[in-house]
Amino acid sequence: MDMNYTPEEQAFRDDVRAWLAAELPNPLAAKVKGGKRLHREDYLTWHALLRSRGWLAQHWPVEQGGAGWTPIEKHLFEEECVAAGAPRVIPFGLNMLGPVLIAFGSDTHKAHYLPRILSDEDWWAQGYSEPGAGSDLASLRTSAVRDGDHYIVNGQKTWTTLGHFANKLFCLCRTDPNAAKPQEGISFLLIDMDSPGVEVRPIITLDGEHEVNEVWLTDVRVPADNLVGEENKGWTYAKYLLTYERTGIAGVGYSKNALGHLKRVAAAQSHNGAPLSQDPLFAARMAKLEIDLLAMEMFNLRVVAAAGEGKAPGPESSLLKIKGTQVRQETTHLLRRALGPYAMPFLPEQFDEGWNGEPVGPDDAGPIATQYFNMRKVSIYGGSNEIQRNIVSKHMLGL
Amino acid sequence: MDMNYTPEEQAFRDDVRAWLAAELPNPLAAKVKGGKRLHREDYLTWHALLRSRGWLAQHWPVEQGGAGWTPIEKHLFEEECVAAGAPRVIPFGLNMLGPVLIAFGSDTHKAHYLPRILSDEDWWAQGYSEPGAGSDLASLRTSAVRDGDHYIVNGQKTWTTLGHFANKLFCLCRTDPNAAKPQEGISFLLIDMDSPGVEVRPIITLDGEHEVNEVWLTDVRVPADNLVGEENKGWTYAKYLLTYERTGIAGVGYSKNALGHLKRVAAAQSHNGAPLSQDPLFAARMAKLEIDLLAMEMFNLRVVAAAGEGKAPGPESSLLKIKGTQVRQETTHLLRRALGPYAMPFLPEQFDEGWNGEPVGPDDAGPIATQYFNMRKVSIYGGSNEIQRNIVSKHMLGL
Amino acid sequence: MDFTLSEERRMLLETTDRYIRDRYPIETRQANVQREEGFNRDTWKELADLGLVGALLPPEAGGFGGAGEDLAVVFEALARGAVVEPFLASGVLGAWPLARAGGHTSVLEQVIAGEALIAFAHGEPQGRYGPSYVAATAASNGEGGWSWTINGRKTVVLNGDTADWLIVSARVSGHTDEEEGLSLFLVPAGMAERRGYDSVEGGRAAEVILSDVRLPAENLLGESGAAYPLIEETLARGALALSAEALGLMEVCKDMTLEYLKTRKQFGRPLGAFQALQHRMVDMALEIEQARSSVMLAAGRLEGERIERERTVSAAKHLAGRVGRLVAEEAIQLHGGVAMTWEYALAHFAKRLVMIDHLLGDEDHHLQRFMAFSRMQEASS
Amino acid sequence: MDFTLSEERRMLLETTDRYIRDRYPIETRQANVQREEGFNRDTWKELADLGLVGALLPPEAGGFGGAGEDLAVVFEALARGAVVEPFLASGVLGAWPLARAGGHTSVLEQVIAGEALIAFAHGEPQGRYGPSYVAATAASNGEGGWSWTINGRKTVVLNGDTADWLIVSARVSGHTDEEEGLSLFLVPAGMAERRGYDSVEGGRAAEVILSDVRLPAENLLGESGAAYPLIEETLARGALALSAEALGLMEVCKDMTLEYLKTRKQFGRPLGAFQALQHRMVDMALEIEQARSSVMLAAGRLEGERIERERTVSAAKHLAGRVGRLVAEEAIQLHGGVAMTWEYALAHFAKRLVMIDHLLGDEDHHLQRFMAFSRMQEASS
Repeated sequence: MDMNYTPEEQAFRDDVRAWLAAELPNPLAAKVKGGKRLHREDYLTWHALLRSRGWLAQHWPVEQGGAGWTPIEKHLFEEECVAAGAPRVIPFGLNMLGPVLIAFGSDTHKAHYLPRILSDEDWWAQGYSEPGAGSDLASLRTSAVRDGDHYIVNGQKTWTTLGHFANKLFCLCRTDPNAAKPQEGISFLLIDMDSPGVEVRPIITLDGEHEVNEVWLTDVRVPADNLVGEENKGWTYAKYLLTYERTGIAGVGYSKNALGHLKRVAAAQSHNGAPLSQDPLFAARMAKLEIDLLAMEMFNLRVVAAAGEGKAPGPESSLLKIKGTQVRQETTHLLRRALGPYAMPFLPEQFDEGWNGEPVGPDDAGPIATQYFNMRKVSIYGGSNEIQRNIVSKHMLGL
Repeated sequence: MDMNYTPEEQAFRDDVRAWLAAELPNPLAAKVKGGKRLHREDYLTWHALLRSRGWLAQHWPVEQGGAGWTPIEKHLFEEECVAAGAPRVIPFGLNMLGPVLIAFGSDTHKAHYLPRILSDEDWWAQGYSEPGAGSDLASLRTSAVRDGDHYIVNGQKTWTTLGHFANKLFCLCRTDPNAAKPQEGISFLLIDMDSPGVEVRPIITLDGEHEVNEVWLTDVRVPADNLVGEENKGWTYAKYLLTYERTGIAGVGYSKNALGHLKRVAAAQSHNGAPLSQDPLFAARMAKLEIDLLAMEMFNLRVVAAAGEGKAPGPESSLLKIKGTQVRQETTHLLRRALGPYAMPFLPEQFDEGWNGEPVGPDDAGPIATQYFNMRKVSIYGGSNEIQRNIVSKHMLGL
Repeated sequence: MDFTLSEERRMLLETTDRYIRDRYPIETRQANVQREEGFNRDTWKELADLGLVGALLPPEAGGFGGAGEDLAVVFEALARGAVVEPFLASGVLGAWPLARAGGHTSVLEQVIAGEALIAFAHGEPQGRYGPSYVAATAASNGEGGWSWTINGRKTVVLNGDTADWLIVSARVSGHTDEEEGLSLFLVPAGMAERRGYDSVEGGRAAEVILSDVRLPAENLLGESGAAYPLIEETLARGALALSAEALGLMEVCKDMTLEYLKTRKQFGRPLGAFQALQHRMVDMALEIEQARSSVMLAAGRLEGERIERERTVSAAKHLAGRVGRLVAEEAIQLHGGVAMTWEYALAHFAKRLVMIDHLLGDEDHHLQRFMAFSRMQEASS
Repeated sequence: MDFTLSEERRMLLETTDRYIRDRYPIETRQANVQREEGFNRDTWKELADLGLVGALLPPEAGGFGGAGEDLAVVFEALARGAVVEPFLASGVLGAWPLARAGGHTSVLEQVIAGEALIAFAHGEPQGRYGPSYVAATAASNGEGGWSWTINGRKTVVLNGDTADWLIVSARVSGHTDEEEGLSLFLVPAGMAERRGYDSVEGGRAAEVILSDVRLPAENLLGESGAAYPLIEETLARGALALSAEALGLMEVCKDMTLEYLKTRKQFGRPLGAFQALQHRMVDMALEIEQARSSVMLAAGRLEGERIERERTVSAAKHLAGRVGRLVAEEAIQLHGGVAMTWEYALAHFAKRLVMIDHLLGDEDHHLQRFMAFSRMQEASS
């Protein structure tokens, strides 16, 4: 056992760190660190930088234009990016659809779509969730009926993150309503969002922000060539993608960064004449969180290292998802708590770039309470923590 | 709303307190407070005292020789007894079988058994649980087959508390194995433990103590007259008894007393040069417990007061059972924690009356760790906390 | 011992419940929040006309209630509508010091009638939840016929932007965190510089700056330098009101979640048929009963002696924080995505429930306060 | 980065596993506990012959291991049998100070061979878990040819009743709780007055009284007055060993509970089919993974620099306490009544798991220690 990174891994980390220091624009990093709203252009700027370095498609093999990284390298890269204040990579095309096409797409699909994902010519959105389906994908109702060399698609998708920026939608549709099992008879279609009958409606979340959308599909004509893989086998591809989505779900880098933020906020807040960070109860809450995070980092590395040996991430990734979301939620909870009365003032204009009014309370108080509420989502989406527990119970514990 | 006791209730409390001060023998109270083992004679001494005052049958109507108390009076009595260091009343005859006979027994049964319970001529044991049945009483397997004017009973009972002191056993047996539902076809029999075929075997619990037993029943001949109520209706009587058993299950008096003990132990333990009671983390644990107990006391009084208005204790008593056991277990947990290394020494001889060796560590350290382990039982017996949650979910929340 | 409500309080409860059911659906609440003042003056007047402000004050101050149980009943009932009108700011924190100090009866009358608003300008930057932390000063130099000159900065003053009057705490002597040396003043709000803003869960607050605010002698409330007991009493009433509000919000969150679990199906069964969720609902219901008990206890002790009042109020506010977070987070989680949307009412109840922990002391603050007063009680017994 | 075990450690693990499976069933464990010494000398000798004591010590001390990972592997494996033989007392707490101080090689050889026992007589009444709390004194008056005279009382000395040698900490200068001024001595056990007793979960301990115990100069270990770093290191090794043992016990508790849930039926279905219990098992499994990670981290840092060693060891021992309690209590609860019986093996694993929190610092002690060392680390970076 050796818990240290190899010299090669260490060199990789140094390389990433140096590149970020040189290339990541300061104003962009400042927006990310300050919790400002990011716009479409911010993401495209970041993608372009990564593209120029060959690091945009982190989960793709080199031959497809990917970075060809080991799991440990992906982990190191994520950690460095979070620490530097880089935006996230928009995952829908690069980390979700891309791997599915590489594994299951036709040569035509690969040749057509992969370069367009890499070049940001297409912005993909995910059409999985439906109102009334929740974590139960097998009960989905959006239908695709074959009509000559088209499918006619009708239905409604929800929780479509950044769907208002997207020009393409990959979408699960029911193609065989009479299939023996409900998860059979589902197909994986690629839909042009400019098609007649596609309508995107914003969902405002409880923090007052617009990030997710409903997508209404009414008699949308989709060329049959846009079917990925085989008809009625969409569930297989969807599961593959969900496994992918959980890689890195622990969010260790994010939480380490957030813990550092928490410590700074708690040190700056005064409590009974001393910094809040010295209050025995608050300090104990932070220390428990830090211990949980230390342990989770090791746990994550163990799973990452096992993946490097070719072991597919199994139910362990469900455990990491649960613990990762617990740690993220506890961090934003403590951040909120640390602010005391200053968690209350809500000045949404200060999340905009260029705002230079006077904040109420500490400089960075602004987005903290809303982030706490926003962060409730992480234990719900991507397969709720209850679904993850069901998976672990069945596949790891044999119950 | 008036949260104070009425003058009558206050006078009752004063009366009880004065009587306890005058009558409860000091050596007996010292044994109870010191966590010593109690023997059969100790319980009989206490029962005799209560009998002489007319307070032994606390749940019986006056006309049957009971105390005829209101729920509030029962509550006050329990609190005073615990504070004074009185032993508990052995409940099997007085609080369990007695009410069942009063409600469902024949006049002959009442005339014969009730006076013998009151006089301690009979020591009853409870024959409910079976190995393999747990909280699922309906699956019980002990059989009673009619043979002329007798039943022939075969089977095995377990968790029979103080069964080694008992001469009588009230027992659930299956009389109709073909009943439509498993909880039908069960009968409630009264068994003489001197009958041939009754064998009591001790169960040593994880704390090394002998309090519970297995009772093996092999071809035991029980007169048919010993059937309580109707054949195959035993489940109804058993449920009635279980509801009775849960009254007072919150154990408020017990926990108040234990919290006082905890505070004294924590004040006497040294930690970083100061009393442990001033350690911020330990003090916070104790304060949370105290707040939970304060709230539970009010909750208990609300349910007790409602019972006084004739409302039968419903699923609220299940909630009280859950919270009551959580508080009791947390108290013994903190007591154990407070002792630090001194929780480890185990000198079982010091639980015996008259032991006057030198203790290891604080005087009262001896039984604390074993009490912690023993107290694990309270969330298991009398319907486990999981069963209580099922009851609340169904009957209170409608799920 | 008697846990039933008096006839008067039962009527108060029914009146409030009916108003909220008929006239204050969530859409009205959200529309009121969107107004520039953060609430609706007409609604406020209607609620005052129903007697709901008067119920918070004793007869000697022109009200007809004012006991702990009155506060508990009114605030729990208002919570069922997530009412944003300034009951806490004006009816409790603002009116109580005035009611206790005596005088200024016309101001009180207007407050009870819903025609004037008072806000309690007490908390300060760096003060966090400390009840005696006051750096603002009051000098009695009597310049130009004025008796007092106030200087200082107050922070997150609830409804401070729209109040007509401010109750301002200021220090005439002593160190910043001392209990001795505090005075309370009634300040016409126009004399202060105010910067209003929205609160994250609805409602409004303000930063308030007092620069050489000059006041006549009669605007001092009570005896100079001896205001701490009244401040503490006011904060205790506020904390009780918030605990009762939290309780009402918990009940709404629980009821909405139960309803959702019963109707929403997944994997072919109602969500409520899943035992893991059932048991979590039971744990939630149990903790809510504990919170309810603590509110009843604190309500019954509010007018009693100080140590027991502070101890039980802190127990209630501690549980409001601890259980409130549990209930809010579980309600959102058990709802799944829908509770994440602005459009779904639960989100607003849950947000208010969480943010109550940031008003007048959080779970840890009140745990520590409970410990301090328990020690006092043990020392004195 | 590489999380696989080396070939040597895998063999060590397999050897231990096989021994426990074949030769140390729970009945043997219980029989060993019942012996007057609280363990079985023959078993101890067999385990030592397998190299399990030597694995805890470095080659320079006559062993063939001694790294953090060796301790972790051995103690986790031994826990699967709830082994009561004195590995912690003699193999870690006793042998390490001797190994580090150098000299006394024949004593160490006998310890590694399972022929002699050393116990670590360090904790004192009123000392609780304080690592530097030592009131016992060592005077260097050199009377009658002796160099040192030791006086003091040591408490809950593991296996102190049967040890042949004691490592005794005593103070040559400074206040009772100071790190400076401590010395360690090798004391022939017969020179101390000892009162042995059972420990609640099996095993033995003793109160040890040292009255004018006179020792020659060579029985001082290391430099006089400068023993604290070695004491701290010894306690860190002990805490790591206990954390690894706790981990092994957790795995046993989890496995037994899973087995029970799969076979035991209630209401016509296996208990394991009830979702509420499933989810609790998952939470238990998740926390055990966290505990495992913390043990691996601490094992990897044991030989590194002090602050990171203490921080990670305290993190591991904190989780051993926190998760250990969760697992023990849940395992008993999910088993229902049967786990309450002496006869059922689970009870003994769960008891040991709980009582580990009382050895070398509990969950709170190590949380506070983690906080202190984290502050040191932040201050120095």
